[in-house]
Amino acid sequence: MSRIIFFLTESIRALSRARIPALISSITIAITLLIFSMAYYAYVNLIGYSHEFKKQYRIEVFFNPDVEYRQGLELFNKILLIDGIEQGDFVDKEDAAAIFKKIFNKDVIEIIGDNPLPFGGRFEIDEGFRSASTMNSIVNEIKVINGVDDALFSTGLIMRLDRLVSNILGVGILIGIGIFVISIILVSNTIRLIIHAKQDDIHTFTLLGATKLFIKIPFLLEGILQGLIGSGISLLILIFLRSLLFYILGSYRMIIIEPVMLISGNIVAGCLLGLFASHRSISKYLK
Amino acid sequence: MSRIIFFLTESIRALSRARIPALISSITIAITLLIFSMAYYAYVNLIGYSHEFKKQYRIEVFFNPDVEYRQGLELFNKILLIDGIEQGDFVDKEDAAAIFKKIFNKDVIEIIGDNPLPFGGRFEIDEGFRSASTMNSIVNEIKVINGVDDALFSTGLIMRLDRLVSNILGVGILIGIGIFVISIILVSNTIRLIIHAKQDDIHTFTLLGATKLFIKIPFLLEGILQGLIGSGISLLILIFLRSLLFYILGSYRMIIIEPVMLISGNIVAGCLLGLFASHRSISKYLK
Amino acid sequence: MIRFENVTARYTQETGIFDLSFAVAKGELVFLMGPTGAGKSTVLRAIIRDIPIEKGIITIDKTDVTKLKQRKLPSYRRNIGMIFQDFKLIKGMTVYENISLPLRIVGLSKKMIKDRVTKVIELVGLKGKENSLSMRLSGGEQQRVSIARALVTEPDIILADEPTGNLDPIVSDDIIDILQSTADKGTTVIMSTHNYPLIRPRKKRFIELNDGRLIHQ
Amino acid sequence: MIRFENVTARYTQETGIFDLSFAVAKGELVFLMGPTGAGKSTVLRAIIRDIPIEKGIITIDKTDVTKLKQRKLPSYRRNIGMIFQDFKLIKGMTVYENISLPLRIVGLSKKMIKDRVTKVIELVGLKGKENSLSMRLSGGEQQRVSIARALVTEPDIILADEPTGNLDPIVSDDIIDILQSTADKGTTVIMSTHNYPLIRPRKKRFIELNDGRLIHQ
Ligand SMILES: Nc1ncnc2c1ncn2[C@@H]1O[C@H](COP(=O)(O)OP(=O)(O)OP(=O)(O)O)[C@@H](O)[C@H]1O
Ligand SMILES: Nc1ncnc2c1ncn2[C@@H]1O[C@H](COP(=O)(O)OP(=O)(O)OP(=O)(O)O)[C@@H](O)[C@H]1O
Ligand SMILES: [Mg+2]
Ligand SMILES: [Mg+2]
Repeated sequence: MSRIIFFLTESIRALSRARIPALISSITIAITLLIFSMAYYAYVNLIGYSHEFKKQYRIEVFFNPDVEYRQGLELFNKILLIDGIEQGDFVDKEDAAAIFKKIFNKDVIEIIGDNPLPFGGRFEIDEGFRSASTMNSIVNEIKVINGVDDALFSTGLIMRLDRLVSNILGVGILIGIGIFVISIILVSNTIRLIIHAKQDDIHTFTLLGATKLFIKIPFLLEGILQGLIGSGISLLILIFLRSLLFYILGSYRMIIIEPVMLISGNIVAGCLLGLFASHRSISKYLK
Repeated sequence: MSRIIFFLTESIRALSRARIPALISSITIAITLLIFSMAYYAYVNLIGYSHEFKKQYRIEVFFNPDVEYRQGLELFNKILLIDGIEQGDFVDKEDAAAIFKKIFNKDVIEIIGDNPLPFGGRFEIDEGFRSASTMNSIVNEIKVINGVDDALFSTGLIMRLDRLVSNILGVGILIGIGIFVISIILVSNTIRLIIHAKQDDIHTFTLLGATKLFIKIPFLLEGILQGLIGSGISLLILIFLRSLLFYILGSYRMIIIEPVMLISGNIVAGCLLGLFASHRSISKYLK
Repeated sequence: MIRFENVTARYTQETGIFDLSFAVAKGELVFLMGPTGAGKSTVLRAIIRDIPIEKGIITIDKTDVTKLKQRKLPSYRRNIGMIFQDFKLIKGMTVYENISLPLRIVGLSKKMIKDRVTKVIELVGLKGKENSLSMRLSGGEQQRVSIARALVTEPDIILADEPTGNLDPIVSDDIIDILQSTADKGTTVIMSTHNYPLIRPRKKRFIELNDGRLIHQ
Repeated sequence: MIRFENVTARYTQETGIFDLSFAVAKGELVFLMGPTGAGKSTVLRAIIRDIPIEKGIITIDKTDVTKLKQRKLPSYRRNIGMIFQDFKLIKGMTVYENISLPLRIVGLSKKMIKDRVTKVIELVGLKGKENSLSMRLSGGEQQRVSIARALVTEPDIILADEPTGNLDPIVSDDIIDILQSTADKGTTVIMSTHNYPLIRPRKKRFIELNDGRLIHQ
């Protein structure tokens, strides 16, 4: 116990004496954590954004032309109960005519004197069901309902969105791994340089009979402390960026990561980074 | 001249003697350049992607119902000549009926016995004109043409795309600046650590009567050399990543940055980074 | 007891020590003499296993230390107190911390460390400098710290490499007195030096080297 | 000529040099004596402007060097050859590179550098070691490199801080002979040392310090 306290006070003292190297490696860790946090934040928001974009996933349903208003409503409610349907709009003859007008710029009643368009519905899809394959099975389910003439969704758009989202997710994971590897390399390099400058001292320690563990522990503790300081710096910057973001994009809807999770994540990741990097580096000088 | 050669051989020798620090700072520069290049690559491709996406920018034109086939074709060709129109499809009565069928799932002729739908056209827009405002002015230009009943484009979608693209561009520029600042900090920090370890030597140099410039030059040259090595490493990795990308996404269309530009960009940026960072760092130890 | 048998340890083809054989008894104080570059430091570094030994055997008591496994080295070295020619102080540590380092490596209690360190600090005349950083000391003070660090563990062997180069003759003599008295208590001491006038009056055994070879013992 | 007038330079309240006044004539060789921590190195560091001077005036020839601007320091220091107590060699450079460094700082041609460096290398007895890295030298060899580096520029002033601590008496005497002969050619030399026996036979003027104060000149 007293040894642990000794090592701890020792490494705090070491840090305060070699302030520049300690600060530099803390900054490197802070930058790493910052990039981590922002990448994670961007990732979470991208997924959120893509979900929002997918809100336009819609199934259009046409009822048989002989389906009357009341029967149409019944069909509409029946479809609403199908798994995967989030909500829907009932499309009556007038709505259909309006759509016709919007597309062809002609009044269908003016042309034919009657409204030949059928009742129908427009349904939005639950988040979990927004992929081409699940929507296909929903459509098939709707089609077999008595009184339904046809159900359609725009496959092309959805396929494209699907592809885009999975591309982004894939690239995101790749980038994540890349950032992770690069972080470790950068932090290791920084700490390695610090230890490189101390190799004479390390040699002296071994000549005095110090075991590898005895030499390692202070460096590992220093690494952890630098990780702590680094996570502190990164959190300060993150808080600043967060307020900045709110200030600039005030009205914009952004998914904010829970503070508790962000703070604990940063601290844990910082300490692990510092520990791992200093372990890796010191081991190179203690063959 | 001989002094320059002297300094150069000197710094090459210094690098070869202090291999680990030199390698570490080269790696840091390499990572920086890698991130730069990839960010630039992603940026170029995103812009390309957004342009491709924007291909769906279309203006729908409806002619008066009394416009006959030949007159319709004339109108169509007239519109094609308008600035900003890239190409177009002529929509005849049959096409319009097909669209009607697709949307309402009903045969218009079956319903009315006649095809009341007008001729029209569907026009794609030149890249340079793909924004809500320019499209609006094109539409107005079309509308005044004799025989044109109406011209429409889906404002909402275009607005949304416009916003998305400009968001991506804005965020991209922010990220670019961020990467730039972080790169400089990281490379400076690494080189600063190396110089920090040499501060005793620097002090000795000053005691021997060396001017600041004399002390600086070798460090600057070393910085440039490290930049060169770093850009070499980053180019090797980029070439590897490029082949990997081709292998994975073979069929996919990707915008590849010109090799000459990539190579020269990396080398110049690497040297500048090394030079700037070593200048910044050495200046701190030569008050 | 320290015994060299035909020991060769080289830096380059012609520099190092060659085919050295000699012995130092337990509790003996022996001087290692010879001009610059003779190989005095190399002999001491060979004993502490700081350089690879190419040939020959170095026996301490009954163990052949050239065959010691890497992981046995720490405990072996803890029994040796070495005063390095270039001091090898930890720059960022104070005098107290530097001197207490070997004891902390052994794992002594804080109180015992304090007792012992205070004693040697007084012995080498560094009282009042305990809390100075070692890089803020004069040359002679640094050398004293190095001496104190070697004495503090009360080791079985003391290897003193030119321990008085930065000290004046009176202090140097005091230091040799200290080494002599530790030898009298059973510690084997090898001290390298060029300072013939300093050791001449002591009439001690000396081993003389030149160009890495033994020329007198 | 070097003249100190009531010079005070402190590290802490009680350490440093206090109210020192003395003068050394041009072409004179003077010894600076005193026990460890007396302030010998501090005096020499004050002359080369390596520490801030709190009070007093240091005049060299006719200029008050305590008032020299920062940007005048390089050319001022080029006229001083200092042998540092801790050598201050550039570890990563060879013997040749270390010794030629002051000449390269001055900007001499490659050929002239070679001539001069070869000469001093022979003078201090380092022939054959030209291409050794300075960290791969014995203590005495390192000290010789430091001496050679101070001599190579043929400066107006030589400040030798304990230049013989790692050399044997015969070589030490040779070094002092070299310093004496440079002094005879007009160079002002101040050499700090504790080695009374070494300098006693020379019957030279000496300045003695204790606790940072002059006690004899
Ligand atoms: N690390 C090294 N690498 C290569 N050669 C070395 C190294 N250390 C010492 N030498 C050479 O080995 C020889 C013996 O060196 P050593 O340090 O043993 O001499 P020494 O007797 O202690 O001299 P000194 O009295 O000057 O300290 C010298 O010629 C020296 O140049
Ligand atoms: N950088 C420093 N910071 C603080 N105190 C110092 C520093 N350098 C030296 N001192 C102290 O100043 C005093 C004089 O030191 P100085 O180096 O001048 O002694 P010296 O006469 O050269 O001794 P030695 O013969 O041991 O080299 C000593 O007490 C020393 O501890
Ligand atoms: Mg030696
Ligand atoms: Mg001194």
